[in-house]
Amino acid sequence: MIEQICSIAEQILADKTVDVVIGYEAGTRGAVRPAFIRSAAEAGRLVWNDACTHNLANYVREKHVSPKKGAPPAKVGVILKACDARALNVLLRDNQAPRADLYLIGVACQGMRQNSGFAGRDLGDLELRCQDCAERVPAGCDVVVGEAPAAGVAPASAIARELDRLAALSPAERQAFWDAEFARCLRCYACRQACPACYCVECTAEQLEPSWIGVAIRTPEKRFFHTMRAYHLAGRCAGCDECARVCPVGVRLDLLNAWFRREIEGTYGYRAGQDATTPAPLASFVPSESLDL
Amino acid sequence: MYTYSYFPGCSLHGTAKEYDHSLRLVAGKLGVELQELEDWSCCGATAAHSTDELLALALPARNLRLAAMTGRPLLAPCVMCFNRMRVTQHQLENPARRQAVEAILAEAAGRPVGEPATAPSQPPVEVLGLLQAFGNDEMLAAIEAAVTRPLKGLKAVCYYGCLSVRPPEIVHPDSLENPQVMDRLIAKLGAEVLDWPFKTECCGGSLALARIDIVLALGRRLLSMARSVGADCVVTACPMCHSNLDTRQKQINAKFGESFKLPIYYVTELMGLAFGYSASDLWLNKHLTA
Amino acid sequence: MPDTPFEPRIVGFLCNWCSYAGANLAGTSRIRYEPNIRIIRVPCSGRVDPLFVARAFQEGADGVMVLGCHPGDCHYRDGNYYARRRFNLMHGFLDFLGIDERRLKIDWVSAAEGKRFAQVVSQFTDQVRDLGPATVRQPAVLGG
Amino acid sequence: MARIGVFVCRCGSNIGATVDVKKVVEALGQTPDVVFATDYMFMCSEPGQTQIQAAIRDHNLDRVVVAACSPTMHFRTFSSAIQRAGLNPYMLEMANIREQCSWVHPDKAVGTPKATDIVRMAAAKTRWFEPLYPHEIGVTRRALVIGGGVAGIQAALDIANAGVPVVLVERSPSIGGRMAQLDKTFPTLDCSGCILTPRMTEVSQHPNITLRTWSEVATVRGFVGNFEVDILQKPRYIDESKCTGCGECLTRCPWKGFPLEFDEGLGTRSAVYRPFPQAVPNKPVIDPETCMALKSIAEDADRRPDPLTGAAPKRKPKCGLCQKTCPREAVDFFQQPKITTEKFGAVVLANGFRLFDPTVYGEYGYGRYPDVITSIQMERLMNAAGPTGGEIRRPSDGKHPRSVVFLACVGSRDEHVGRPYCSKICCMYTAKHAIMLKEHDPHVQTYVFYMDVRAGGKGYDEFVRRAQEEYGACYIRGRVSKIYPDGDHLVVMGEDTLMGMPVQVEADMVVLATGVQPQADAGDMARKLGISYDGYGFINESHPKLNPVESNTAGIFVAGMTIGPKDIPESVSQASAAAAKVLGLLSQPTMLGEAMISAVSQARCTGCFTCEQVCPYNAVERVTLRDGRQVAQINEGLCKGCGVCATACPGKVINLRGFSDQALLAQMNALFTLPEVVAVD
Repeated sequence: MIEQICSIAEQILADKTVDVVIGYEAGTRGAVRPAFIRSAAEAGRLVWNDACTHNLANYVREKHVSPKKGAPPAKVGVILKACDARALNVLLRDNQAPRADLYLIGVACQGMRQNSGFAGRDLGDLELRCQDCAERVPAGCDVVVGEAPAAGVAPASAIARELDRLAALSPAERQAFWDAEFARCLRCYACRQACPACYCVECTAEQLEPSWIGVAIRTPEKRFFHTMRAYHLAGRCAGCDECARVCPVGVRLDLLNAWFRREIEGTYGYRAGQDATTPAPLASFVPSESLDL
Repeated sequence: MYTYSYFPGCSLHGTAKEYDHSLRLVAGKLGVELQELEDWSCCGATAAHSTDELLALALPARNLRLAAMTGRPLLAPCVMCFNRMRVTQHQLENPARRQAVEAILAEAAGRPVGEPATAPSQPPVEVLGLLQAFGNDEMLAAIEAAVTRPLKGLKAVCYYGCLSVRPPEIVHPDSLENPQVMDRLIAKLGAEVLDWPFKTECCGGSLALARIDIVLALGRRLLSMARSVGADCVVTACPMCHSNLDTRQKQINAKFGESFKLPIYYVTELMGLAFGYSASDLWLNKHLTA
Repeated sequence: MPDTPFEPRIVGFLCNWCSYAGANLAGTSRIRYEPNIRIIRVPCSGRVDPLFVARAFQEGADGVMVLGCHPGDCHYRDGNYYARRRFNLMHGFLDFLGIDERRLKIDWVSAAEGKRFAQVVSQFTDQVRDLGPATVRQPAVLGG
Repeated sequence: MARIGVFVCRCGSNIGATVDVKKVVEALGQTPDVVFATDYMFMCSEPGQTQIQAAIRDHNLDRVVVAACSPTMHFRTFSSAIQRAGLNPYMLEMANIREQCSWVHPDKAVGTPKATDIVRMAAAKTRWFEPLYPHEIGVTRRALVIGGGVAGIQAALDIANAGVPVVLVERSPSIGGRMAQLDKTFPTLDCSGCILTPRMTEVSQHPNITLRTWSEVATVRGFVGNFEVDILQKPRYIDESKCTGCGECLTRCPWKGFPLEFDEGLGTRSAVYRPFPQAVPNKPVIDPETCMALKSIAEDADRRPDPLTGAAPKRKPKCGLCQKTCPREAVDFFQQPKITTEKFGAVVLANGFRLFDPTVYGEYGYGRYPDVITSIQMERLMNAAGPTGGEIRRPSDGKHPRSVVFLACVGSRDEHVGRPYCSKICCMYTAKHAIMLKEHDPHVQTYVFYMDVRAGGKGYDEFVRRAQEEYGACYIRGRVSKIYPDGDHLVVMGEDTLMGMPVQVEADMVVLATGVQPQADAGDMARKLGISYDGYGFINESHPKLNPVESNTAGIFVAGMTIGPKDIPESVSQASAAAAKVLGLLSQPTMLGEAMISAVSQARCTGCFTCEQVCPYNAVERVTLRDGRQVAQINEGLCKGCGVCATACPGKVINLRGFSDQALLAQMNALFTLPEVVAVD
């Protein structure tokens, strides 16, 4: 598989289809990290394994790929898993990158493993999102490497079950659960940095006017930050769950986004990133639909 | 074809026995099964609903509960029974009233108040009158097919009275002023159904005993109109209408110097005649005007 | 603090053309209603960011109302259609975060519905009063 | 540092009786940035406004809060007052402590703290205000009038006579509307046609009026001063530019006997027809439902030109007698619907009303008994140009009726049929019918079943009395429960509530005084224009008393029955009023636009264009900055300030001026961050 990825990267760099290929390379201490390959000769650096969890769609926006301001926009090749491809669709719809400047290399994915790439830590189960994943082959790519796993993996619904568990609690119990989660938050904004859909020029959390959130690092402010972030991502979060993965204190941000995804798909039949054209569900309506509280 | 819980009520067990009898005959012919509701009691018409509001609800509620346990729709051919049942269902949508009636029923059944008599989430039983049960397209086709002796040449007017159309938001008639369901049914029997304007006018109803003068005057109006449009007979589905027009016809003639001789038939009786039963099969001799 | 009965603090976002006018009609008709609501006038229910509501709870509101024109009657044609979607989602999401869904009321009140405005406000106020104070401002676990 | 002045109005006792105004002033004096607070008996009065202006100068105020009534009532008053004192007119906030506090909370212990909160919240909001400057927008000096009834005709003539071009759009083949159907008008008994037809002709000949009959308004875009309207011209199948109105085709058309809409089904027409002889324009239309030629063309592709090549049809249409007859070759069976787009600065909506359909009252037997008719049918029977040539003959057998019963309030003042309102004209036209019937035939006896006689107006009550006293109409106060035929007459059963008796009247004919209701598509039309309407479909006035002919969308005016029931003089007055408003608007080449609109902070815009997706007015434009970024920009002429974009923007980079995130957050936070409210003794 990696041979195929490398040869594609080598070829599109060689024939100038793209200026840069964003993929994965070996990092320090056995970890894997995003790589920006700018010449065909370097293509051999690319790796593919079950630690390639990062969502590279996050890097296609111009500021990451064109270091020089004012230079003509770079043409970018990028390696995408199925969830990453959905996230990229959201970016395409939101005019954050022109499709014509992209060459999408989809990789059929067997799922990423928890802790993989961390030397000295036990290899865990599949990531929760991968346990739940029903879509292993990315759609809408220029080329797809690998094949869907034989006998499709039945989604484990690990996240869905947790949503159900919380839904069955009383509001007070749910508040206690989230207070405990948000209490750990450091407001380090790692979640935001890792998120491909968090592409605002200036995050609302840091704007002075309007000042939506106080600067204090207290639970109410943190709760509001995560409420706001989840709402801003409603209908735009494709479920790569990078936010939850990068959180240094393990706040269950995946649940917040999953709640919106499930609700929006159930009520409005829309799945974030299903394509690059359907308007966001919160930016559209059907006159006859009901207010269903 | 259909199986109904059957609620005859006092009329069809007494003064309108021929209605019950003819209904059972034609239902058998049409493959409609009638299972008399076990342990049924008074529907509360007139006596109860003019004296005590809660009693007037509790009596039908008891029967509705029995019917709900059968899981079958309930056929109440007497229009008064039908109307009481439907009104009760409507009234019990109010939770406070429902609670009060539940308490009465529980007390009557010797159970502590609050203990439900049946599974609480039982769907409400579907209550049908005669015209609802036999007036749908499917039944009309069956009726047409069962006719062996079309009532050719018989000119009939259909008399619906008040209770089969009022109150419209509870009874849901096909039309408040000009209903058609009985007209269509009788036409299937081969009779000529005449249009007349008094389909839903008042017969005097329960004033039959208290204010005979009013009942006779109203009866005369109805009969005169039926006669003036050229009817040979009046068809009804209501025992009270029947009684006021049939039983009182002689008195009307005497009081107003009229000479009415208009037979008043139950819908089921004309069905029976058209299905080939004889007048004696149908106990038509029970009518006073023939 | 004296031992006074709990009176909920309620913020109401009212669209200028229908619901705010409905509230005015309740006033000109002298229809009394529960006084707890504090009204914030906005041009359209489509202007009400659901995050205003989240923020109101964070600040200490016990209940929030968002009232707009009836669907199809928006002064700005589509504004309340967007509001409907946004609040359809936010309503459930706040509940998911532990803010009882009965603390947020979304409804449509026209300029002609002064009486209904009073009813909706009074009913909601009673409902929130029964729920007791919201605990968003004083979280169970205090953070760092 | 803001310098806020707070002015609390007592509004006589309207506020002062239930809010302790002194306490409110006292509390506000301790609120951040409030440098001056006072109260006064009537802030909106001349001395009140002067006081505000003096305080602005004396205390160097830069923001003003007026705590009084609703901003819909007096925002403009105070806004212009502070402007005259040198402040930007948008540095004002009104705290509504009357409609939303003192009038609904009669207890001072409740009203005072609530009013204090409201004013504090308003003061906090103003801290984030900034001066706003409305931009100038150009005005198209042309008006559109929708509806060619008497109101539309009057509005069009008044506007046109002032020298402003008008397009009058009417959806039926002729202008004239309901008034053209009437025989006489109450209470003067003027002949309706005699007073209306000269006006109709004037419209058709006016150099400033373009008449567009058989046309409908399809879509409306734009905004005050700059509307862009698509007008749909339905095919007449007769070329209006060639037709002289000679009527030759009408006489030759063999397809006759179809009910004529204008005669309310009592008269008939041929497939090619004009609704009535005085129609304007006096040019027929061909009805595709009943014309044999058009039907044959619709059914048979060989009779149509080839849709691709445009080649002539292979076969001729059937019939085609009119085409052969027409000396001007004006008949064109292949005419297509045509949409034209035109620009207007203002619109007058006068699309009239529809009469209640009395079939829902089964007891009256309308539709079952031919001699139960409606009042508008009675008008046609009385009209000399009507189906009976003005002779009153009943529909069943053509006999002259001798006993006629009128039923008032058919579809009026009845909640059961969803029409609880009074239709206002029925009492009067029924009295007119009673009088006119007697004039036609002195042997007629008339009866009127009524609920109340409502005859407010100049000469109106006298008119009804004349019907009773001079013309012998028998007025019976009560409703009718049943009408049924008995032999060749009808029996009307009802109640005389003054006598407390049931009554029964034998009638040769019954006339139902059907009420007024909005057009079936009134809601669609209102939505096209972006104006609001009530639960029935009548258009809401901007203010029922002070702006009775303005809708709540700038530049769109209303007149006549489309607002609610009214008679001819009222409709005409409203039409002239609307025309005056239009002329005022169009008198200047430019006007000031809306100031409270959205603005994009382009430095922070990511160019996702969610705003473009949600904007109801297509007011978002894409611009490319010098650094190559594509970002959003608001077209100030198109933006109406709904703020949907500001809410939808994920990055919060759109500011709705006057209702910014910051201002609204400050207003809300003031409720929670300020100290407990003042105690009341």
